[in-house]
Amino acid sequence: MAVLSEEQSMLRDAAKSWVQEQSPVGALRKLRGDGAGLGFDPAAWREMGQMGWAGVVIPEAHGGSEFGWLSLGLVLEEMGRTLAASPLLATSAAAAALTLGGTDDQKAEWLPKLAGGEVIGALAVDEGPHHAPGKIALKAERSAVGWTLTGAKTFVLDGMAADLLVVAARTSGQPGEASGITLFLVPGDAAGLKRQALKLADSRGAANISFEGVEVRQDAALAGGLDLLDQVLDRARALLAAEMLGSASQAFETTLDYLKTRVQFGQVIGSFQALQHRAAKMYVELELARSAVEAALAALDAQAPNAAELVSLAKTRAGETFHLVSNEMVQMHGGIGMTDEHDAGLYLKRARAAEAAFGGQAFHRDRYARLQGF
Amino acid sequence: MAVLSEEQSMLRDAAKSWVQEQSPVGALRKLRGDGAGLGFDPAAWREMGQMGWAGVVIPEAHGGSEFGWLSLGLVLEEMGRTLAASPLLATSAAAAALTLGGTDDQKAEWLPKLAGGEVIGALAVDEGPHHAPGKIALKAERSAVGWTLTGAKTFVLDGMAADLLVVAARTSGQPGEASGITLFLVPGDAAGLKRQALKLADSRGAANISFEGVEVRQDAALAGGLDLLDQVLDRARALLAAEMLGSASQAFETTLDYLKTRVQFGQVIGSFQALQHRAAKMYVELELARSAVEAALAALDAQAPNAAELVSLAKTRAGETFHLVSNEMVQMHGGIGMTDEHDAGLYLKRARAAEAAFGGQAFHRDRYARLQGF
Amino acid sequence: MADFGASDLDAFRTEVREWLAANYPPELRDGGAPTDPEAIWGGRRFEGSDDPQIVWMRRVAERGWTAPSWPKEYGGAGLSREQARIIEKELAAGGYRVPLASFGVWMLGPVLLEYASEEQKREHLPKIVRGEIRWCQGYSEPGAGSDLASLQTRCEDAGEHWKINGQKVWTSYADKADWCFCLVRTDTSKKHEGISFVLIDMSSPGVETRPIRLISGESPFCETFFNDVLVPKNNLVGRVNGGWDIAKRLLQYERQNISGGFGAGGGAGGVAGDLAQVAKDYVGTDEEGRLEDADLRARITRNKMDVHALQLTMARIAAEQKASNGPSAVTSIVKYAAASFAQERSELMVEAMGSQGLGWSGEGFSPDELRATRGWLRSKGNSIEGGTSEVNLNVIAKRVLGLPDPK
Amino acid sequence: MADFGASDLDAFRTEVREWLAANYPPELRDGGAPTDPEAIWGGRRFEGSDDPQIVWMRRVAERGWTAPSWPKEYGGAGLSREQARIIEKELAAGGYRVPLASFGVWMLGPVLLEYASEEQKREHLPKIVRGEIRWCQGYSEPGAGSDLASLQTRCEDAGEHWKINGQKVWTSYADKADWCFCLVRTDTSKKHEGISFVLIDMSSPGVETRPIRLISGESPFCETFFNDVLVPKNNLVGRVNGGWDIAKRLLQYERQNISGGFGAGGGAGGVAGDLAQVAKDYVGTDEEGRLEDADLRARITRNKMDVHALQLTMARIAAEQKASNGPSAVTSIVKYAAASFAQERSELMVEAMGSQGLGWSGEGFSPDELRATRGWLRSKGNSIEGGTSEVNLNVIAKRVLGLPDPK
Repeated sequence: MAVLSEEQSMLRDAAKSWVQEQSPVGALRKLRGDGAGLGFDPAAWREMGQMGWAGVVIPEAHGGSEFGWLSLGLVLEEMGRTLAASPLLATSAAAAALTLGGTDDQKAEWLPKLAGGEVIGALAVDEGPHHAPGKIALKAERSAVGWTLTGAKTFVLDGMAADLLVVAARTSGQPGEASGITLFLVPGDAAGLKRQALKLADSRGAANISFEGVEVRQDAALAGGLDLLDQVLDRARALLAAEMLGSASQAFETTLDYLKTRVQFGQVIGSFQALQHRAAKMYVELELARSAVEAALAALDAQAPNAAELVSLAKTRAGETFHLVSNEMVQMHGGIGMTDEHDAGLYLKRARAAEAAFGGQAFHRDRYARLQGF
Repeated sequence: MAVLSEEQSMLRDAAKSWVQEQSPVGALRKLRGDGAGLGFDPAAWREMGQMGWAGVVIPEAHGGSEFGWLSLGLVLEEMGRTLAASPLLATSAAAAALTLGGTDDQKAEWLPKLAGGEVIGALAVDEGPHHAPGKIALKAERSAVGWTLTGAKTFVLDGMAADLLVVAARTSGQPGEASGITLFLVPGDAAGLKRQALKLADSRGAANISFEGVEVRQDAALAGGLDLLDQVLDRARALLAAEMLGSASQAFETTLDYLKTRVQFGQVIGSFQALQHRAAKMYVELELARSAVEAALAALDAQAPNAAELVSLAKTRAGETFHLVSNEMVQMHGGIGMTDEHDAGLYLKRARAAEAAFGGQAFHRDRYARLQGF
Repeated sequence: MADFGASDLDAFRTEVREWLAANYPPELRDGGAPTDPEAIWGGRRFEGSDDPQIVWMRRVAERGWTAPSWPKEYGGAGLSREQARIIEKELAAGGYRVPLASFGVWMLGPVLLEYASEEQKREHLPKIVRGEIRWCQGYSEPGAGSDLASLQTRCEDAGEHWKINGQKVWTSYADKADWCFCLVRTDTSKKHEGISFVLIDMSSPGVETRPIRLISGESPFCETFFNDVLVPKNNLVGRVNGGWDIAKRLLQYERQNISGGFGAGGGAGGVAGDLAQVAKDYVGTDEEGRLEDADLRARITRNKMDVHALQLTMARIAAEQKASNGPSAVTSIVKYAAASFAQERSELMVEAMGSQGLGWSGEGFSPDELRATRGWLRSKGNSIEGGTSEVNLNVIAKRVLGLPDPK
Repeated sequence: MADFGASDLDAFRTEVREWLAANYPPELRDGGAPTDPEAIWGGRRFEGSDDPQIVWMRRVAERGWTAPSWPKEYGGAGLSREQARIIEKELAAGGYRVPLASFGVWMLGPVLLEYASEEQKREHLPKIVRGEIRWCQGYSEPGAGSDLASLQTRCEDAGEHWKINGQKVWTSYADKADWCFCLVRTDTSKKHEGISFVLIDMSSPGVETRPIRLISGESPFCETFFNDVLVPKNNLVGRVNGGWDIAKRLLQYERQNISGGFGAGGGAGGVAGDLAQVAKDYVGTDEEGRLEDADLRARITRNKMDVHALQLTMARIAAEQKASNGPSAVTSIVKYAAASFAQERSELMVEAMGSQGLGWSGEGFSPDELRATRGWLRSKGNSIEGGTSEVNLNVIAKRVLGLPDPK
């Protein structure tokens, strides 16, 4: 665990107790049963807004607390522990797009509402089954009032709930080219925007969204192309890695408890050396992942030049670790771990969904290597 | 273990007892100390010749027994157990080049001598640090008498001892192109041929060989280009895989014995479950490797259409298995395994050298995928 | 059993082929009319049914070909192993539906033949062959998973009957089965030597089943409760407290059966289809036709090679067993390797599909994609059911490699 | 120790920097004249030597900076941890040669400070600081590897002296050391409580050393034999049969020391150099500048990421320990992770070099290539020496995770 400032410790402790009390794993089960389509509980989200979580990475000038990415990561880690559902990650990523690429007017219009949680934001980037920011094809063409957007986005996290979509579009060039990308702010109620709710294995809210000649004003464009998109994505990735670290930590601790109590062959199964070594290896992976996640978040706060590299490292290691731990959680629980009644399956499903979102391990290993010219 | 014919069982048993008695691991230690440069004991090789091993894959019409590749694999597996040194693999591969691509005259000239072990053969293919049959650059140009060869070959197994070199050369095109390759028969004493003995970590005999305008006759060329080369290489690869399987099996058995006798913390260390599971996983790998190796050799005998795929499978799995087992051999022996006095280091060194020869695991995984159009 | 030569076998093959062609219900040809997928398991529910699948089962059963190597007096066909294999192969080669899927044929029958009384054989075996009774397996309990012998379901002497109280878990299809072969405790003072093997009619008063919902959303297993269930005395197989040997022998048949299903790289939950092709479709290829994601390509290739090596191993085991007429030690690796390769294959399948491999239901996902997701989840059970991978490794270490227990 | 503030530390840094610049022998600058590589270990052999490396050691030692945090009365400089770290950093930043490498400073000194008598401290510590005595570690025995406490070297009361008989193994540089700190058995009826910690002059009659040749061809370790070696009574540290606590404390210092060396992804045997660059040089790149062998590229990238994550972990541990003034549980993972990543790095290095990474000696191979081969072999010891990886995992499982021993 990183060395925290006093305000960070307080934030983390507050998040921990709120999450444990107000949003235990049972809350996700309830949402799953409801099938409301948003993927989170609006009342819980209002509370998070009141606690200021949506403003942690938003400048004080625009109504946030400006505590930074490491601080927000602490909150998400705690939420990850119970698989707590909320649009906090997506909203904070949208806020990052504004903070990094918005004009003063754009910021003044949107950031205070995002900071208070009144407006839910989301990133609309990918257009196929795999994360591929370079392959954007959705077209943005000049129109009388500004721009016309035509195309479709897939797997938009919290896309059903979003009031404000940050949409990556192509103003020129061909899919695969680095130049010609612009981010647009698109209100969720824009005409021609159609959403299809996705029922995912991990019960997280997501949508496919089509843009059938959606008109936006001239000032809907943010300043900065693929570079801006990459910076925004890196913030989403680092937050997701923090959340995954929390989920993996909880999955590990639950499994460890089981190892200490389940008896077979007259022994607590945690006394079997083969399981002990596997548990120890999970601990090693968790600690390495924690170091990478905290370093990535700190690098974003410091705007360090190697932040992108550290984010890919963090997302990869959090992914590998959660992958391993969620598999071992099922296996070490044996039959009971295969039942829907037990939480193991929930962590397993979340693991794969979180791995795939914003680039899986293979994507980030490749990106890490490319960033090092390898 | 494959189901064997009576003659195969006899051959295998004869090989086993000769190898155990005449060429135990100590024989390799002695060769290593001598540093004679050939990498094997000529007297032992004469005995192998007398036992008919050099003729196992040579047609009866040319003085061999024509028992086939699976049979020869059995011999090499036994030799692998004690890391027994001989030019049997290289000589048999050269014989394959003649059998598959030679004219009646060429066969009549060379095969009987190869079958009796009087002539030692070797393949000269690679020209850089990695196995890359497609990248051959050594030039063969038309001359008054036939061809002039100019270039250099690296890491030729048994290249110091070879009386007959099968040299892959380029008669047209550029390195990387599939067409334009021809195999040439080059006597070891040809003018302009220079050899440099390599002292390798695993003490196997090998040489770098340069061809400075080496003249060969018109009839030194074999019929068939890269396809022939690939078929010849597949035979060398399958034999090497069989040898590696034998080495890995012995490394495993030696380690298993140690697990059953070494006492620490008042227990035989083989009673520790973590080591038991690792031992069991090695056994699984060994059995999978055995299936692949035997299937590849049988496919060569049957000239099956999927022989190339099976050979890449066999070489990969033998490589992975020997890699794993040789590492575990050192680790499970602890300090004693790190000493030169113990055999673990010999198996470890041989493992990596054999992995690299004729294409490592990464090469053959890629080849396997390509063969399946993936 | 008659001793057949090669030419006799050829004649037999022709006979089988002709009979199958002549007797296959036309409704089932070429995909045919939809029939109840449960029908192939048979059982009381299908008594009198004219579902063509059931008709097919009855015709095959009449010849004893649902259990071809069982003796004729118990309803089998009394055929040799070679002949039985010919029937199996001809059924598969001709694209015929499986006539009967049955724990009775695969697991219970073989141990009844070995351990049961003549009366028990005559009572139960013919009904198994004819698919009249569907059986389930009452082995695992909540506190007895890998350590099966610690089971606690009590079986007490109640005069005319045994009285059974306790709970089983992981009973496959208990809610659809007619009878249950069950391990019970007849002596609480001993562990292995206090276990008996009894046959229980699931329609007996006091039997209750409750399906277990799995992480994949399916419910192929049940919890099964026995409350003062009375079982006739002669439903105990072998001797009282002698059930552990029968239990172990039956597990051997079960493992063979589970392992047999893994040959194609599938296993319970695995989805069909060429993993490489799926990856190409969802990820794309480069100008040389290779998968664009080189990292994923290498891992998929490894898995394909794993599965290939396992298939070769199973062929080798079959050849060795045929040559030696005895079991091969290599069999011990099959379940472990098959489970781990099948699980990895399922992982790669959903990874290749990306976000399309993460759907649960509803729009936005094709049926194949949803099957891949659920198949991936179901495959996690491969290394747990029928003996965990940990137990498999223990068995290899101790029985095959001879490594000792700690002192 | 003085309590320094930040500005005081800045002043101290300036002082150190100036002193080092002023006192570094000019012969050693810029790679400098070749000096005996053994010289940095000091010891009796170098008494009176004017090797510039020895001159440098003596100058630094005179200020107590070879053991800066040790008390002044024992030859140290009595500095704070922050100050000691400044000296370390300035030495590295200025490219100065290490003044003194010493098991005395790293391992023995700290436990003497804690457990030894005043007389023992005054006798041994100053000689360690000044590099006059080179120490070796007599711990492992042929029958006592991971299970160190099963050691059998006998230490008997012989009136004026202790009489020592037995054999040690893996004694690093015993053939070059002047004294040995040694674990011996003073009570054969107990295991841990029968062990004592004694200091032995290696020039005593009856001491014999025999270098062990490793698989890498080097001989950094010895077998050490004690035949009726007489040791003065007051060379026993702590109480008789109380050596095990001292032994364990010393092992903590040793592990810190071994782990500390792994930060750069090296470890004993690892060769320097950028693995990615080596791979590019030997394998080649595609038109996008990526390694041509995509399979190898993915594996090298994994290893680079492993090493990176470990470096970040070590930085985190340092920050946590500084903040809490206490040890971090995370330290337990360092040795295990460092060994396995360093070994994998060495494997990838020789794999990338292909046949050029398999040379042993002679022509055809560059010095870097030969170093890679031998470094790879040497790295296999990383997961054995100073506590095997198996023992590391046991420790994590039991002490950090609280998993129980079997009943």
